[in-house]
Amino acid sequence: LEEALIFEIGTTDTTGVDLPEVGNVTSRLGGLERNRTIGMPGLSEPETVRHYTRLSRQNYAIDLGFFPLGSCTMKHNPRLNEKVARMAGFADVHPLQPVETVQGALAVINELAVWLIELTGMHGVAMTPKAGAHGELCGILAIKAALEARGDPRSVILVPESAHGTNPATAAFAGFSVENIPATSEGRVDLDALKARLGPDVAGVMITNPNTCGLFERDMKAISDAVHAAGGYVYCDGANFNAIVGRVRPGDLGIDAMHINLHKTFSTPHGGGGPGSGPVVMSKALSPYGPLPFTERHADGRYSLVEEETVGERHPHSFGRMTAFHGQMGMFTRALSYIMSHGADGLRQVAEDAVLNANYILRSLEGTMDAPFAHSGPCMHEALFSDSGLAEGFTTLDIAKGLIDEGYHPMTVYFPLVVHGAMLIEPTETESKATLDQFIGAMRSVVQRAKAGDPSLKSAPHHAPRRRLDETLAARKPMLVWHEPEEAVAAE
Amino acid sequence: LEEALIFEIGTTDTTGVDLPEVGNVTSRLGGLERNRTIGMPGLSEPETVRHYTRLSRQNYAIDLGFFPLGSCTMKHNPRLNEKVARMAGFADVHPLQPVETVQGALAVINELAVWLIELTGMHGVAMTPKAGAHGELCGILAIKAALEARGDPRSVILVPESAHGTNPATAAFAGFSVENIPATSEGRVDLDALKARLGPDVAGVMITNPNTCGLFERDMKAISDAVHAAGGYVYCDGANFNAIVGRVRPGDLGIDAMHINLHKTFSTPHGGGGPGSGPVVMSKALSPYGPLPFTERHADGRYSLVEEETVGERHPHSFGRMTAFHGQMGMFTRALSYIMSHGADGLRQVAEDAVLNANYILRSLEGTMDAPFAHSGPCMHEALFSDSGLAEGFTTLDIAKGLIDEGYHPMTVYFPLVVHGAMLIEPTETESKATLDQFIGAMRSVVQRAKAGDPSLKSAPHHAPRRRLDETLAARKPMLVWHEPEEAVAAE
Amino acid sequence: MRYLPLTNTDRQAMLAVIGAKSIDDLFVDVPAEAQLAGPIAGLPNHASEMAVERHFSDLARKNMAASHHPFFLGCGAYKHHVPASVDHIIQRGEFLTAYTPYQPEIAQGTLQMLFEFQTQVARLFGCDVANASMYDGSTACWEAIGMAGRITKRHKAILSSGLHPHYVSVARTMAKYTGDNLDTALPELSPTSDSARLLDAIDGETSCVVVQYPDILGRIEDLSAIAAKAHEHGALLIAVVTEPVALGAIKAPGEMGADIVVGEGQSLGVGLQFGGPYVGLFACKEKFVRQMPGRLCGETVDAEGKRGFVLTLSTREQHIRREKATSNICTNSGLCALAFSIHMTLLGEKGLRGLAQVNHALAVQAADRLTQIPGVELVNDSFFNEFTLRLPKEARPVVRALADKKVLGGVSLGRLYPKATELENGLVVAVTETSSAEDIETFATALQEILS
Amino acid sequence: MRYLPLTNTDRQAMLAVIGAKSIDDLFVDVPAEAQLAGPIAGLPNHASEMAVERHFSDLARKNMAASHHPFFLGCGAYKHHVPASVDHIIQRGEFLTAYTPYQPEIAQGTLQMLFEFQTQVARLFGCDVANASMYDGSTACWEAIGMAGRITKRHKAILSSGLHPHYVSVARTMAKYTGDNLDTALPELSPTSDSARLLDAIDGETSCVVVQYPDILGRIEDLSAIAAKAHEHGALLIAVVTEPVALGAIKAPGEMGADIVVGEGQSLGVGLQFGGPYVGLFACKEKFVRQMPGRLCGETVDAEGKRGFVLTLSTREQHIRREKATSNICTNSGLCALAFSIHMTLLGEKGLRGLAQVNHALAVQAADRLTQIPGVELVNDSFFNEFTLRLPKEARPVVRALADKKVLGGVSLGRLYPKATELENGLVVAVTETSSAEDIETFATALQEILS
Repeated sequence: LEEALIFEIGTTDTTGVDLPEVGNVTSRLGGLERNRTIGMPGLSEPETVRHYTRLSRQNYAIDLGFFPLGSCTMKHNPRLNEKVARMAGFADVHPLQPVETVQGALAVINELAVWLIELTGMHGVAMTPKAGAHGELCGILAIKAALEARGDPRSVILVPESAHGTNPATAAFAGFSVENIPATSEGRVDLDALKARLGPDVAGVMITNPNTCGLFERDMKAISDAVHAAGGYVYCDGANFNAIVGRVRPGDLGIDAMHINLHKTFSTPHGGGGPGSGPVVMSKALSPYGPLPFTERHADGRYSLVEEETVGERHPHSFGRMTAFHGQMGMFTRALSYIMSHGADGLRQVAEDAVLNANYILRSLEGTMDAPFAHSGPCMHEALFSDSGLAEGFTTLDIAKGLIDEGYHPMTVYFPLVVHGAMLIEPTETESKATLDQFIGAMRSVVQRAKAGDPSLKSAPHHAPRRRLDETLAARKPMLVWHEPEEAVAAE
Repeated sequence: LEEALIFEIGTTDTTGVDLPEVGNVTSRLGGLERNRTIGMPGLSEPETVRHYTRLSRQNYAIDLGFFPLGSCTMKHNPRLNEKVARMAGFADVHPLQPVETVQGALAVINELAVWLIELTGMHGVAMTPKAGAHGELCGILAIKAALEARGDPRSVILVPESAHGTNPATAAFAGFSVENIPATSEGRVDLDALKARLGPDVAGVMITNPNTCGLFERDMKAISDAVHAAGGYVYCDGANFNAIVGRVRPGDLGIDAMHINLHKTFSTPHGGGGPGSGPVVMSKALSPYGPLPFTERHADGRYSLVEEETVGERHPHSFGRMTAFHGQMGMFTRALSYIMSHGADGLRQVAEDAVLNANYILRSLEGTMDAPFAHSGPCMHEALFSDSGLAEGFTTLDIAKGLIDEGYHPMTVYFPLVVHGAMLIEPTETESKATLDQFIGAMRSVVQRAKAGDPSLKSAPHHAPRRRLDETLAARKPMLVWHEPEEAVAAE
Repeated sequence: MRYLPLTNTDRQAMLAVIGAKSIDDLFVDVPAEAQLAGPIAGLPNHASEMAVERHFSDLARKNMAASHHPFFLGCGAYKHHVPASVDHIIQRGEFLTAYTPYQPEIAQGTLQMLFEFQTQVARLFGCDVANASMYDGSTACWEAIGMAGRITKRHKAILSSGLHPHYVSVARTMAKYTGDNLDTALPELSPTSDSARLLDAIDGETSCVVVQYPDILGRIEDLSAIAAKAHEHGALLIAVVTEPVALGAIKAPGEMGADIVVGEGQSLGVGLQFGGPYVGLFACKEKFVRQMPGRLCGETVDAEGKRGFVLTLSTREQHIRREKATSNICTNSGLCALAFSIHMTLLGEKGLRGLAQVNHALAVQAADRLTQIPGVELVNDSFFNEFTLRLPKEARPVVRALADKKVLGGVSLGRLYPKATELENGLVVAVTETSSAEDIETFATALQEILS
Repeated sequence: MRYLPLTNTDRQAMLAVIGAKSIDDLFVDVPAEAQLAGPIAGLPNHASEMAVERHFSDLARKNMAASHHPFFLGCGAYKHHVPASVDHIIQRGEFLTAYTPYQPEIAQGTLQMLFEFQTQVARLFGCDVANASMYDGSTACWEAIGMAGRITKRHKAILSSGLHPHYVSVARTMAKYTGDNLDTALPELSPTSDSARLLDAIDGETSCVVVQYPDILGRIEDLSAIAAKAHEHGALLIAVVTEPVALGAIKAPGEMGADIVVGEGQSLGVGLQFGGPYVGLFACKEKFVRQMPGRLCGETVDAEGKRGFVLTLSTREQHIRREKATSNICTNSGLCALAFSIHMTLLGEKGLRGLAQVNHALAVQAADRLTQIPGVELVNDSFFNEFTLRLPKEARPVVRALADKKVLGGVSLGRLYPKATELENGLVVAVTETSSAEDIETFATALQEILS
């Protein structure tokens, strides 16, 4: 049975709620009563539960199977974290309650902040950014504020070819011009090219480490030193922190700012597209420019908030507010719960198992698939392959769709751009060897079919809720909201 | 991907829990340490969540679709009830805590008891029975105790042909001999036959009303009067109370005891086979014999428990304890939440909508299928059909399996026994007209195929997680636990 | 009303199809005098979700929840930490809102889980086979006595004085009607149980001996001698386990010769729940399987030869055999069995043994600490996570006084055996992984204050 | 460790396949001086689930939870009763643990839900189209200002004084770097807002006018005249809705000519959450769709012609356009959008209008009751479920004193505008369906005590 849309099932006369009875009052709505129909369909509770339960079963999810999306870190989401986030003391407090009434909530934010600082070896942290890209913006704005504070309005941000697409978008949004830095044949930043470009117009670099080829930037410290020497700042995209947490502290590599995707490294659930959370750890040089509000812990154990009222004394160089309230509290509780559950020893094990799993995949598949950087040494938390060697007309997309029929979510495809037909596989540390072995077998089988030119692969998936969808049609004539079918409208 | 067994995935060395550290102590286990391996496999949390999530998707459920199992009352399970049952004040209290510390829990039991008494028009209620069949046992033991108390050890219980199988099983368990009472061609108890059999050896009758043909026993009051006049008691199987709640009070029909399946009428979830709850409402005649423990409300609003300590003064004729503690608290909270949500007006609407839905199905399908009692008047909450008219070799089972391929759970089949190849359809009140219309269409299509002798129907289901399973093999050589495969054992 | 999808427009259209003028036409078979004219008077009408939730929140706050206070109650129900993933999984609609798996093609989730559960229970108890759950431990216990009667065709059951008194009550209720003869005794506040009495009483009339392990006072005794004597006389040994976590530390009853092992599975996955729903565990030797009550799940194959699972041996059950059934049980405790099984899967052998070790260690620490209080003596020589103290005064008011101090400090024997004055100073204390060292200290301090 | 499935045996076997001697071999590319020798010193090691849960329970109890007390805070975050089924559904692993739907064949659940969400938001706001959510209302608001700049190629935005001051702050932060010019003002404690100022300020340089509806003080004003004037000058009207429930009672901004309507969706499904995660709503006229930030879900067909949904118009997005993207937004607020959409589906038009009516009625009753207190005056002529009181003294300490009396009694304007002494007596009070008549009375009594 296909699940219809709520607009096709529900009526404006049906509701799944009962309301308390209240007396009648004279309306004080300023004469702006909404008289026209809104057209909002309602369903009873049984219909609602069934509608969404059925819809959910059209989704693939980490709870159902292996989800090796490179760079996305689809790891297990512990259920304890869901329980903790729902405690009334966190889920049911208002952001503007008097601080005396939210000391426990402020403690959570502060404790998490301390963990993030310690784990990264940095000086401060901005907790409010709402996701990774928002964190990038935070870091870039801090760099801009720092430059302005010293009266040095530099205009260029250098970004390696392999950067996440959000990196250049962010820099451009903040008014920088973006210049690319090439990669070496090893898949790492070309240090010489970078050095050659540094100069008084360069505000800084945005670099991803471990990078999107799955490699650790061996020259990271040298890069930082060179950028600093040239008067710039180093922004690190921390989306791949999962590979090194507990083994390497970015602060020791000279980084000035790095966002941490709590929904990646610290396992707050992705939820089909958010919410995420992107706190930004900052060096001593950038910390003074971080956003409002933030928490302070006093000697007596009390917590307070630094907001507009006290910012003048406490944090005069702040570049301001990035969001209405205190950031993603619901993600903070989950991430802190995850961090405490693992502890210092467990987080190190996280990085080690993530890297071990990725190398196991890299070495198990390099005989079957082209692994362009296999010679560059061990990979970190993800393994990169290309489409080289497939039969004429067969592409990375066919491999991806073929994997769906094998019961897997495909890896990240066509990213990073530096590799043709890239396939980026990130297993994470929460997958068992048995799962990896099964996946490796499935991958070999699909790749063999693509090498042999099996035509049935071109039309995969065959066993998914939908066959391949027409994305061109969707973009050419966008249908973004539901409309009554023509005849029904005509009949009214 | 097929989901393997935990014994095939897990190892005795893996665990999904971390434990607090405690100091070492000298064991005081009486020298009975368990030294041999237990053979209990463990899984990490990610593997556990995935294993059970995948398993769950092999199940059909009311959340997924229409589940018209006759006599089982598969209605929507409101999520509020799940939330309420999990409140720490109910889920996290011990049955032997001092009564002063569980006043709220006792209040729930007492409030539910009052509702059940009011809704049925009876005198008292035994809350402890753990399910419908346990409730039957409670009622039958009360009857036995009442007879013994008056020194009248009668030995026969009369049970109509169409009774639930638990009815005769219960009576036999309590040491009664069971005699059948025939049905009229209308599908109701033959009043004359019943009257003819009554006598000094008859302890009572067990009767289901509305009965398993989906009909209301018109002569219920006359039956009760006759049984009472003959010195017996009337037990009513209340599994079908959903059809009449709020419109008819069993107490007004002369019933002495009736169990109420909280998991049917009052919507505590079936959970793939329990837990249920079967409180038994009782007449003034039987109440003195009900089981321990129970709650009492005092004038000052306090609650106390009548248990062994005070039973002598408070309830001297009790036949004793049926279970260790106070009954199914988790079901009480859910049922009371359901009852309060509906209220007196809503519960009446429940019965009306349940009956309306069933009659809609009966009348929509009686042209397609044989409805043996369609002439007997309106049905109550369920509609009964037979296999008459199917092509040679086609059976009720084929219809059931065909419905699976249409996306439905089949109705109850081969019950009641009074109809050949019975199909008993209970839609419940929580299904929409659109769902019923779709089902009616599917049913017509499957029945037409069975009438036309479509061979593909014989091998249905084709689109389920499994094809038809070999039940004979399972029973001939029962494999009830997992064993290591032979070669693995040999290799050790 | 939020749970009812029919609109009035729907209702009218449906009545028209049926050919009825009004809903009352569908209730014509109910005699007019038995029909209520409208909603039952004196009862409230429907309420919003918010109002209902508030009512329950208010009532819930009137209870002392175990996890909010130092907590030491046991005697058949134990507080353990249940991993959050257990509740998450059992709330999946596919488990929560499914029926008994009568259509196995679309119920393999529940069936495979039951097969795994049966195997886990059998291994835990050291038995060959187990069923798919019973209502709870107490009903499983009387079902076992009934089963022993069917197997031996005898009617005398000898019950250890260490058997939970409520389990004895339940058995007594049933025995009154089934004609079984129960030989029982009260326990004594001594380090050993009445196994001498049991050995003495076993004879050619005996259908079974029923022994709780560890017993109601927490004592652990070897069952081998009783098993041997029972088997010598053609009787069965039934072992009752109310704390399954213990079997991560001590020998399984099946290893010591028990023929039937029953138990309460509440400790794992289920929680305290004020006594229910719980989950009865039932295992036995393979040769008795056709006399076992309750549902059984078995392995088979489907029409394509794929492994699958079905309910099997249902010819024992009431829906086929009616008055000849092995039990009247129908609905059992499926969702609690699932919770038990998930928790056991999370533990695994490593976790189960570790959990048992933590429980035992904390119990030993608590016993040592509490017996430092003047006048408080330990009754047990052996125990797992529960032991009995002899207080210098009646224990029942002490427990109430502890509650006033916000400590839930055990179960008084006076609550369990209200008429036995010789037991009234007994206090049974359970200590699990949820009791911190701080909780134990708080308890000891409060107890000392009350006793001094 | 409970979340890590690899055993040491597995690890050794895998290293052997890789050809590495130890795990350290896999980290050779990290310079030795940057490698930590072992777990970071000074941090605790892993903890049991029980220990972590206790830590959070202890911290949670240090907060005053809204549902445990009379509660009247609003100003951009509203307490509403969220039906239990909402949280049940969003916890299904298939929604909770899925990624952004980049592989639409196996993500139709999320995609169809987003399509339904977009339609609901568009209808609620009276707009043609809506996107698949933003981070929250405040970021949606600055994205709208940026979008207006792209459309009009102008850089002057006129912000109403009734716009939430935090939204203004966020816009100001961004404007500093994008070079936009923001025209702002502080609100006044008067029954009408500064729409005269806005009308005055609109000129040929103006990219947009931004008006909150109802505004930060709860006032409701017709937007038609501003829309007309803006359009006349080629500027856009952006309306900001922080309380979507209001639109069950009052006209949609789209009906009054708004070009872009953004809002905070937290009221439905999401809860208070101490400020996040929330869900930004974003809708606009169809002609502007290609300038809209954020993800969009569109209808299409699959290879067999079946209806299906995909993310579309992604050429606007950063992962294709990089530095030319319409926004740097990547992860959005999918699960909160789901919660919003489920709640809206449960309400339907009937429930939404009913809910709005209950909110308004209670707010009116509260305003009437509170203004009976000597010295307390109502600022508003019009309001929905939130209004502003002028107290006879500074409001901020009054709010703290109310908290001491266990009443969470509104938001003081001093908290929002710390330097504006002319606003310091202002108290913004929100009243929703969760405020009972008894709560209102408790609040009034406490306030009267504090003021007297």
